[in-house]
Amino acid sequence: MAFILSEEQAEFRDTLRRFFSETTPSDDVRRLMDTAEGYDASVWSTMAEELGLQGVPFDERHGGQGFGLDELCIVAGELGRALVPCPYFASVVLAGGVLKHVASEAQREALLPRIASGAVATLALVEPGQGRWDATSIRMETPPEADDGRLTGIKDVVLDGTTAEIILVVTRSPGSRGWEGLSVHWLEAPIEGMQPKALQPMDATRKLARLHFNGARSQVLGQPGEAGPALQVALDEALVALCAEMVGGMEFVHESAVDYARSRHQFGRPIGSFQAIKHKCADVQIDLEGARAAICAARDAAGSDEFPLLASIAKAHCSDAYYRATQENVQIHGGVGFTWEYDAHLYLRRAKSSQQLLGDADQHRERIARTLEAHA
Amino acid sequence: MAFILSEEQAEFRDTLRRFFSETTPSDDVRRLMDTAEGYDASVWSTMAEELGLQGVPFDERHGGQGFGLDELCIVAGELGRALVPCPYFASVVLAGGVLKHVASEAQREALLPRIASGAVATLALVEPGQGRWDATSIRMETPPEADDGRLTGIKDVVLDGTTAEIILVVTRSPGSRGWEGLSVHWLEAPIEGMQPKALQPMDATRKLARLHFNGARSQVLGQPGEAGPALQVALDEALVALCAEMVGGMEFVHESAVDYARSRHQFGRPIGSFQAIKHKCADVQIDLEGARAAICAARDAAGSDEFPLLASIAKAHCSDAYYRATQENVQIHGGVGFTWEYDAHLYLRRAKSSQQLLGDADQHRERIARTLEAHA
Amino acid sequence: MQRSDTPEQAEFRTEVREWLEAHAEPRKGEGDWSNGPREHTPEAEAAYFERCREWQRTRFDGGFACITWPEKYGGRGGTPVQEIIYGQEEAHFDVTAGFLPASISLVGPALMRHGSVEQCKRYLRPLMRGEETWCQLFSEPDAGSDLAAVRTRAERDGDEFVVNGQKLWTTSAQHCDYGILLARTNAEAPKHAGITFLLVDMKIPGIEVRPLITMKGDRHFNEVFFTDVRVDVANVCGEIDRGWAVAKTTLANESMMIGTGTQTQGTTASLVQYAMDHGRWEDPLVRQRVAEAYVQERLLGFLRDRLQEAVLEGRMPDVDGSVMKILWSESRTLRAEVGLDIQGTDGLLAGDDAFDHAYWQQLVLDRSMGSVGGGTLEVHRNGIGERVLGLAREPRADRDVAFRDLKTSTEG
Amino acid sequence: MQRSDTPEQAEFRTEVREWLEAHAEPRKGEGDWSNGPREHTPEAEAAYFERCREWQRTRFDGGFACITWPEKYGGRGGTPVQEIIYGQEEAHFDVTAGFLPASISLVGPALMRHGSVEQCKRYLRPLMRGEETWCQLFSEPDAGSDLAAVRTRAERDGDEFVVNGQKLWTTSAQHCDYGILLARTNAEAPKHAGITFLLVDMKIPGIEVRPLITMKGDRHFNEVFFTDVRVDVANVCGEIDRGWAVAKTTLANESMMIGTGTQTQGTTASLVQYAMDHGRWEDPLVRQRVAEAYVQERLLGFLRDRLQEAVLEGRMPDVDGSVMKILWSESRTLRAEVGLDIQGTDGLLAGDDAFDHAYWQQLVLDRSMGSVGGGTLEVHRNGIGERVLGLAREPRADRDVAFRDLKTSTEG
Repeated sequence: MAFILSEEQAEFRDTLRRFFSETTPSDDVRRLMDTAEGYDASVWSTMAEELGLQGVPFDERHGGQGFGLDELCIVAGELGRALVPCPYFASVVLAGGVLKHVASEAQREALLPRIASGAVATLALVEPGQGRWDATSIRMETPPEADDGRLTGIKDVVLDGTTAEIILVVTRSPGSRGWEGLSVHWLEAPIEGMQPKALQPMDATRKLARLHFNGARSQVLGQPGEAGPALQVALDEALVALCAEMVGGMEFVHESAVDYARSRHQFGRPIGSFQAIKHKCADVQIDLEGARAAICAARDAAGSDEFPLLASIAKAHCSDAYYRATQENVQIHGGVGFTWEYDAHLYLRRAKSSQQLLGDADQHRERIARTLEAHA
Repeated sequence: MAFILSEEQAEFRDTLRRFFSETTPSDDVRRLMDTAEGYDASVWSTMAEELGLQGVPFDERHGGQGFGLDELCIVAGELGRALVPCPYFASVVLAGGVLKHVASEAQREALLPRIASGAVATLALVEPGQGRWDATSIRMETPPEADDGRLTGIKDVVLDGTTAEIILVVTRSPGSRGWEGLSVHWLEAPIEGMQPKALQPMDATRKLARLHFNGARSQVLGQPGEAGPALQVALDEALVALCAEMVGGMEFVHESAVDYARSRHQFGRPIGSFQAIKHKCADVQIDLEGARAAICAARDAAGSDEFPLLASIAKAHCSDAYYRATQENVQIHGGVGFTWEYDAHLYLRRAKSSQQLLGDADQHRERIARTLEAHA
Repeated sequence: MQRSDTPEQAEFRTEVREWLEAHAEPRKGEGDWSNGPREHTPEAEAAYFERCREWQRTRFDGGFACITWPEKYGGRGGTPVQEIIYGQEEAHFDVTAGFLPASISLVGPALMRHGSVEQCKRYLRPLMRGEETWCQLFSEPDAGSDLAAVRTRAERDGDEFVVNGQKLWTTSAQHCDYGILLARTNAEAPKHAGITFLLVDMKIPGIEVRPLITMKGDRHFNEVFFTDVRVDVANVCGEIDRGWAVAKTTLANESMMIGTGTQTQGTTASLVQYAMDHGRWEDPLVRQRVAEAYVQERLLGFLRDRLQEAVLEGRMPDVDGSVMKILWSESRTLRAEVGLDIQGTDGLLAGDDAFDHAYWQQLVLDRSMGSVGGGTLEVHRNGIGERVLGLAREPRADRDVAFRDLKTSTEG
Repeated sequence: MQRSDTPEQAEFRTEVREWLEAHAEPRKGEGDWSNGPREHTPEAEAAYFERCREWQRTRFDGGFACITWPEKYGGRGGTPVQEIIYGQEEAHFDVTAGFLPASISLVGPALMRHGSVEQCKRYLRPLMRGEETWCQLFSEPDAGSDLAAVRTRAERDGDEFVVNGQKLWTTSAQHCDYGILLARTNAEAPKHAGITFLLVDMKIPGIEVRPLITMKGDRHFNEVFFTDVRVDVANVCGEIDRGWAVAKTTLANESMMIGTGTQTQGTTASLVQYAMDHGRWEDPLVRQRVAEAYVQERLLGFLRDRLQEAVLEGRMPDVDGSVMKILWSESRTLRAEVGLDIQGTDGLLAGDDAFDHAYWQQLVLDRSMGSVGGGTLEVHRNGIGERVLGLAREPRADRDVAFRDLKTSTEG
């Protein structure tokens, strides 16, 4: 994300870019994506201990750096650019965000410092057969109070679900609908009554799991049945961070395509001098400038009434824009672009899977429409 | 439509092309579109009397030529190519088609010879507020049998509704739904209890009217309440003829754009040598070959079970393909393309209005989906 | 997005607002005169043009025209920040100077940078005050995207040039007093090297202006014919045969302006209302498309905010003009299509029979102007590729060749 | 569309059907061996290739390989009509010769048209029978869309050429016995004029084949390295330095074949079933997209039917190969995207965790191959513009210049 940064922010970004290019070059990305845990534990702890990245969005009293969404977007952007396989998004952005907004102060004090210092956390939300990343269609039931928070059911496509030790699970009170009646539970893995099963992901740089709950005990975060509004805020912030991550990747593939169009010659000319190629690059540039502006607009509106709408606008645009950019990158590279050894397909896979993450463009357009309807 | 014609058919097409270029050059199109009736009565009667065009699809015993959908498509294609303002589509294709399929033999004998010899007829189907060309959402009620077929209600966007003397009106039996319970009524204008009001059309080469019914007497065609299936066949045939008309226009604007791209020079080269222009032309060519093939496939399947599906495929494709071709034509022509005096906008208006006629692409895709569902 | 003004900015904003309240009526809605001539008749268009002139004069006299221009030329000597603040405030009032500010910022910088002291003295003040209005005589039948291919000849005859040829797409020429003219003074030189930039009185003999009617029916553009028109060499702006450099000063501003104009009419919100009123809103396809149009519209707005914010905060804007222009054109197209499509069969109508007085039909017809006028979208995509991304230009067949030896359409 | 055969055609169809019933199993479904190797391991791919060879031999011995080729070369001397009928019937059986028919129709016509009598005698029959398999050594790192830019050198040394260089995108090279090679024999001549077409034994020393893994994980393509490989001048096909003419015979067939291959898997109908099973069918957006994909698929089918019908009825086909290729690629892309998108979050998965063993994920990754392999979509759009519509070619910088003086990527 290179769009109106303060000097400190630009320096922070440059530091991260150097750090990831040294610690996680493409070869390491490929090595890590073939492992079960999917990340390099020593890089992960350097990120926490030396750079303090896992604490970026948390208050200092929670072991964090006290930064805002701006800095979180910078980290996400650089992770997306270098395609660093690690549980940052699941742990810091998703679970950390939910804890920040939903948990009680005592729970935040207990959990956020652990995440900030590198404990892996995640959020289990989607359910099998649901087919969409959508909190309002959750069916897993909140257990009765007398029941020690014993959870039953299945959660699907849980990011880093086999490696996370702190797991947050969203359930709903029987009979409730939409954003009403939602609760977030917290449990520590491994735990009796929960089996994680690794799923094969199309984008191997982001690990997925299915969690089978069979009476695992949990504690409710904050007030039972009342997590909805705070959960929505947390998910909207995660949406903006995800968009920043996508734009980080988009910038990389765009630069890569433009470089190739400049240097590759066919028919005695650089291929970038042909309008078919030049206009593809121009279209990605237009998409990219729009994406950056959308993220900045959403980021700057954090906390305001317009934030949910702007977050959805950003995702509706970035979903398709990033994927298109990765396709054009492959197409501009011609044959080279679709070899296994060239990185283009890793970004294409990431872009394709990011389309679904936190809701696809259709879902966000529907949400935008319903917001417009409410104001009409 | 230039796609696999027999020698006789090709000759027929060439005759028509010559005839319309002589009788209805662009200047006449512009003159006629500014008149209230919207067509040249003497050309219209030459079409009927000398060329027998208004009788093309009718049996010889009904004063027709006994040709099939193939020849009807050829006529429609040439009318679309030259953008001839005349009530052919309303009269021969729509009303004539409905009479052929819905009316009793006695009614056919009474009415088809009149249409074949140049009487103007039309079909009143759409209703205000309905917003779509869709027989299933008709609400105007079939009057009780004792009531002399007295019609009450409003029909909207009736093609050539102020000039037609034979007017067919679709109604439904109270309580019926979908394609059930439909009746087609016939009345002769002018008639007490019906006020036609001319509407200003965006595409001035095709006249539109709103008809207010206030007790006008009518006769039912065929059996009351049972017109549905036959009406559907008639509308599907009209759909294919409409697509042929659209492809006729599409061929014209495509040729015009390609000619311009060949002869216009900028930067010391023909503009067609620039990929941005060349690829636009290529894309229209691809659309065009697909459109021709779709029409031929539908035409060849007339009478078979697959006909409705193929008719919808043709419309779903041609709707957007024709409109796109007219836009590219304007864009390739640059400034010249958007002047009033250049014909590009007449075709653009026709293409835009043809998108809605007999149902837009969304409606036909929905119908295709429902057909696939039925066969799944 | 609400920014907080600095104290100086707030003070200026108050000054502007008070002045506007004293001189103009607040904006009311669709019926405002400033939304353009209501009818496409020559009379209505001329009356509208007069009101635009009047407002330009009022603005100038109030000290709010040409805010950033140097005081020595009659400008305010103000900042781009003040220009933006003025624009933000003016948008709340039923006033417009129409095409004049655009025309002024095409002519003014060329004069100030390349014109003689006498030319500046003679022309700048009446230009800024809207007393004398100017048109741009650049495009020709064979010089569209390839603007340097002008064929209109200016042949030297003593102290005069004799001009013969035809110009095209001249905005508002029928209402203008003067024109800036590109004419070929040397056909032996390569294409870009034999052009001269002339200041021409539109009322002198031999100039004939013929309005061109666009596909939506207005008289925005004109053809202008020159037959043995005599122009004094004193009216050369810059140097003889070096007019392309002057023209480039003019062209640099043009696409930016078209891309950034404020769009107050036809926003997506009014589509929502339409769809709800007509029972189309429950169609998820309609909601998707309206949302898509809305997203595009907001993206453009975000970029415009960024651009203005950069200026307000004293940074270099990081948004490219061609990007703005393409997004503007595409978002307008999308909105027009969605707006018309959701009307279903009602969209077949025109004039008073159509919804919103056929506003959406007009917008659909106008879309082509948006994607050709001010440079075609193709030309702007080339610009992004070459200027922003550093991709190689096309091999050029028209450099280093005498203009008279170049291939043109008319020979084709 | 069912056409009625002429009596001769019906007779041939019966002959084919009876022969197929005697030699093959009927097609059953997704699990058929002929749908391709089940796993992307070298062993599975080699085993699949062997089965393809076997079926090619069976076909040839039955008289149904190379149906239209002249009898004097070992073909059936049959008609394109018979070829189409055979293809229609074979499609009902669980058999395929995989890449061999494509490879055979690239090599065969070049040999028959430009090869010597000895070459035809030596190579044609084993080629047709699948005993000796052939790969196409054309593309290079710097010669992709611009195929004539080959840099692989073949230097004359007595009765031999010494070949050095690298080829790329060589389909199935790891399984092939021979290759057709384009090599530069004269770098002083213009690009198209110094190329020679050689027949090369892939087993001789100095040739190294390295499989290239594609983004979806298969070993469809290879890099082939030549180090001092000695090829007898007797293996020149056509004339020395005139190999481009031979290459063009080969290229003429290539894009046509890729565009017209029968697509039996992944048709839109299976998407309907998926959406219905997963409760997505009631979403109108899903129905729209499935219908859109279906329309594209049918359009392609209509064009293919037209093409075949034209041949069956003895007319010139009026469908262009590049049109077919682009429609094929675009319809495949659309189907892939729709197929994956309607799976929602299930689409995030791969391998056995994914629906249809990740068939749709593979198709999405494969789409790029469809829009680059056999000529990029851009090259085919140029082709339609120039060949079909008669638009001017780009100005060429690479004609009439000695090859060694041309700019290339590696210098960039």
